[in-house]
Amino acid sequence: MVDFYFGAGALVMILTGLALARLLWGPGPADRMMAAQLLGTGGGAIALLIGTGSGVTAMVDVALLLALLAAFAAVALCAGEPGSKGIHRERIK
Amino acid sequence: MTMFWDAMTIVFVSTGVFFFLAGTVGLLRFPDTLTRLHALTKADTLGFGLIAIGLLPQSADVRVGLKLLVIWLILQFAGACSGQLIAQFEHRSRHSS
Amino acid sequence: MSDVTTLYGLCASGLIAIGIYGFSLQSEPLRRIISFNLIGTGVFLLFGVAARRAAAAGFLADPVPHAMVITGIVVAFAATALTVALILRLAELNTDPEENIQPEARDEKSA
Amino acid sequence: MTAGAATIDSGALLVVSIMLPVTGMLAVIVSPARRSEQVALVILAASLLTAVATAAEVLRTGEPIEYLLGNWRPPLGVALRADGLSVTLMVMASIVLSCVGLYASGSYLAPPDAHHSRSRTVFWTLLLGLSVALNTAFLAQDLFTLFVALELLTFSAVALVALDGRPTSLEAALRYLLLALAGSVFYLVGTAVLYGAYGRLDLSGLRQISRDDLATTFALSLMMTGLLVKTALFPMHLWLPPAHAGAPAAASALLSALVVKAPFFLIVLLWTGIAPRPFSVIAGQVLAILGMASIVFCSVMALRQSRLKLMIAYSTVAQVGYLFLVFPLTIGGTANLAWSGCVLQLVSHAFAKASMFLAAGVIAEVMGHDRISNLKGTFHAVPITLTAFALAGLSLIGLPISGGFSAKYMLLTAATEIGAWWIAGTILVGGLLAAGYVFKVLGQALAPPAEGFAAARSIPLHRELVVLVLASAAIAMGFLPLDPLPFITIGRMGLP
Amino acid sequence: MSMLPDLLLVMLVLGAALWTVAARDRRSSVIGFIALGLLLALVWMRLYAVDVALTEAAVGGGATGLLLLRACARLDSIDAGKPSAGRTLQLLIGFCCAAMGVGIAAAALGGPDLPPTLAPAVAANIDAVGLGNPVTVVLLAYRAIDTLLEKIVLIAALVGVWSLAPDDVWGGPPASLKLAKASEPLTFLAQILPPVGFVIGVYLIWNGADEPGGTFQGGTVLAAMWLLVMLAGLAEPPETRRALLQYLVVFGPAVFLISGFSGFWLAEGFLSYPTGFAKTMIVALEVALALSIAVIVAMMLAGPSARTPR
Repeated sequence: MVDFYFGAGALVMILTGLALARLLWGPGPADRMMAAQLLGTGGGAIALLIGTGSGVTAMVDVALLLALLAAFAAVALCAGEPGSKGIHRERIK
Repeated sequence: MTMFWDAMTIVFVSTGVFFFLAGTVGLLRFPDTLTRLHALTKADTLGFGLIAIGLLPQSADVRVGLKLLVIWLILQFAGACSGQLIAQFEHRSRHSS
Repeated sequence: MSDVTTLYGLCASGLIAIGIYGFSLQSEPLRRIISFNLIGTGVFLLFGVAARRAAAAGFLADPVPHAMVITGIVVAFAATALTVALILRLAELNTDPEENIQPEARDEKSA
Repeated sequence: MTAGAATIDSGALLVVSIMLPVTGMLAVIVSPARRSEQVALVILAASLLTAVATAAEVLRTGEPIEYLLGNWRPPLGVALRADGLSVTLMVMASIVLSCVGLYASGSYLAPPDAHHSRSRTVFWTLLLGLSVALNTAFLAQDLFTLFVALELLTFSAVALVALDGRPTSLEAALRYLLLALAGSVFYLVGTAVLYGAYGRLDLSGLRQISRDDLATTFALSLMMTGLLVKTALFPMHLWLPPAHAGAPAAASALLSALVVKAPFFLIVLLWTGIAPRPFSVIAGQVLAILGMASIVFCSVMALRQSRLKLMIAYSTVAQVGYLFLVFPLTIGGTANLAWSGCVLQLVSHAFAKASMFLAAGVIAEVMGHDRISNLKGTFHAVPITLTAFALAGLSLIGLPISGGFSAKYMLLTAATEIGAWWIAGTILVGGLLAAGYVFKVLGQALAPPAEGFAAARSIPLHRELVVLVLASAAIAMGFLPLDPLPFITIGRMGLP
Repeated sequence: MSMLPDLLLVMLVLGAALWTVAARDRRSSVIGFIALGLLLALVWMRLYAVDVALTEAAVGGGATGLLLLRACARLDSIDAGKPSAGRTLQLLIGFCCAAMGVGIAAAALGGPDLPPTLAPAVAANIDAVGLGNPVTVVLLAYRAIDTLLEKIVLIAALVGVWSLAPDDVWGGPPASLKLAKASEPLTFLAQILPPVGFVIGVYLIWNGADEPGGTFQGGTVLAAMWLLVMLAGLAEPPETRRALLQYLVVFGPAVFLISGFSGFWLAEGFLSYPTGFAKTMIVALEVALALSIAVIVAMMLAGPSARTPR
């Protein structure tokens, strides 16, 4: 079973890695925000699989935190996009 | 009995990984942002859910199992909201430029 | 198991090397502080590798370095926050030279 | 049983000397701005008393004081340890901090026409932050705790540099912060490697088991490099002059007198405590060569400056260079004399440099600028301050009778006795160059004032007196006998 | 087979690091760094350091990420980056860094066959403290001084951040975090997620005594949730001169200090805990510290005052 978890984990990792590369190259801000979402789901899945494989029960907590922060990161990315919160723009207006 | 649960885990996790595969393929192949968004949020959230269900029988106690479900719920909720956010963002930036 | 720690040890060294490269070549302060964080991450990973190699007494890893890494991460965060605040204030001063002259006008705008 | 009680009492002194300023920091944050100064001054006075009491205890018993925090024995726990050298530095730091506190009290940071509570609260909080960091650096016996102390030192110092909020100060602060962070991260790499090799980071333990192998050598080189950046030795000194010159005078005094000394102290800890033999010899030579380069190069740079504060800042790099000459001099039979010279240089430079920066602050306020070429009439306006400046200058040059003279004399004697003529020569050249830059200022300042000269602002007497007290302290160090100081070797492991 | 995920993970980590350094624009670099933080959480799990994994996820992915992203948004209108160094210099420095990496790897991995460890010492003394999580025991008992000083470092950095406010707005609230493009989904998220996050944060703090988790992880989650509410515009950052805020900032460290000094009378000295009460005291301490950490982290991210106090 351990091999299965690790294998599945490795596969998800490859897929997440590929998607991540795509999004980092992606043209617009929306792609970048998707990267955050992806890291929540993909990262969470990898954490669960690898954690189960290595017998670390607390991996659920890591996955929990990753899921929670993925939502936060999507919002943070909104905050980081141009025009969303430039103090200078705000003053010049 | 463990055999049965293990088999269930293998089936669900494999299906989950398949959905991740689908999501990634969609992301790599689809032409524009909104369709990519569609591929990613739907497929990955589903994939994660399946993996979580697959791991349920393996969880050490009820608490761990419960947490697995909570994670899935959070991801679904966050996925829905951030999907909306991203779509709106994209929409506005298209119309402003 | 030692193979895995060797692998992560190499990863840590790689992170440090990449971080130092970025830190010494980049001119933009924000990029430099990110590179600093890369070096820091590599160093913490070195602690982690040492901890894993030293697993004993029923622990899967030595907990003392883990505690140090947590402290280190907090300190690195504080450093990043202070640097970013400095960068932003400097940028603000460089773009608005009249900054300190018309506080009231600015206030109305941001209110 | 009574003996046990006595050690607990004296150990508590070490805890108090770190935790008193911590308490002060927290109190300043929650107290209103107008009270922050009083709170801080009370804490500084109490810290000074604690430091003196600790020194008295060490001197009385002739033994170091040791305290196990939480009663956990190292390497699991962290020990505090006060020996002759560390209490000397603690007393020095407390004196300088208290004097700077007195100087800054009253009107200095609170011009009546501006919102002054910002610089007030920040200054006093971070002054106490420096005090926490310095005392921890002098007492803690664990490489990781020392790392945390170094970071606290950096953050407090950086914010002090940026205190006046001008773009140039902020730029200097940013450059300082980035380099200081690079320094700490190098230090931390070495710490990680050492933990991997030895599984412990307590100084006394590492001292006993340190081996001469690749890991140890590499780790120590990295740590020392990091610390050299922080202490601003040539050629890693470029961040220091703008940072020290851009800060408000009171902060510059602390930065030059104290902040650069803590990393030097850590280098001494590593070099005497952990470094294995063949490595320490080579490292000692390298450090001394860098020290000599600092002395010559930065003295020349100081000579070429047109602004007073920049000149003093370059002089700091040069004077810190003298400290590094000690390493090769400890090889021969004159080790004790060399160490005494080094410690004396450290302490007297702290007093002299603090005095000089504060004097520069007074001069800048009185004259309205700090261009050296335009200082005519300064003596006329602030005679006490200028006297102090001259006394501090004597110590920097190394003219008798002054702490600087005794220090350089001891180093010179030690150097000639082991035939290190290159070190002896550098000491003499450095003295000549220092005379050049000090007299350049004095020559201007002693000249009669030009027609229509008027002081821009009058200076409260207590501030001028503080400057004089610090300079006199630097001079007074010269009355110590020119023999090895027995006090600094109490309990110092690794010193002869 | 068991090495495969590790190998992939290392490649991903190094890839993200290279991206972070080499990316053309600032924002991509920051996102590479956030991705790296989340990947590192996985690495820490593989090294059996779940406490660190949680910290890395909360800080690297969450707090530092938001900090850097907001900085990007604010810097956008300012500078476009300067020309980089010449190719020869790049190669030279690259070579030096590679050599350094090899040196560090050799020094760190060439250690003794039987690595020295403090794990037995931790295990032998853990019963005296009575907690199940060895990392928490190290942080709050054996090396409590580091943890206490770390809080002081945080406070010094916070005062440093605050000190960058212009004189005339000192004591006022930081600039509003509200997103210009705040919208319904965001508001909805900011209403639903914080209660969940609050529970998770409290759970992490509470759980930290016996299982992975602890003050900083929990505190950061709490801070993140507060920030989320502020980003959605449902709350504004408080004035930095507010007494309540200042007391919250010093509350945790003050409790730590008092409990440390109480050791002189109640136990065997500074920072030691009375037998039998160690666990109670440590859990109480963790709660107090987490509260302060949440406030400090959130205020650090919000930045210095930008508007005049009322």
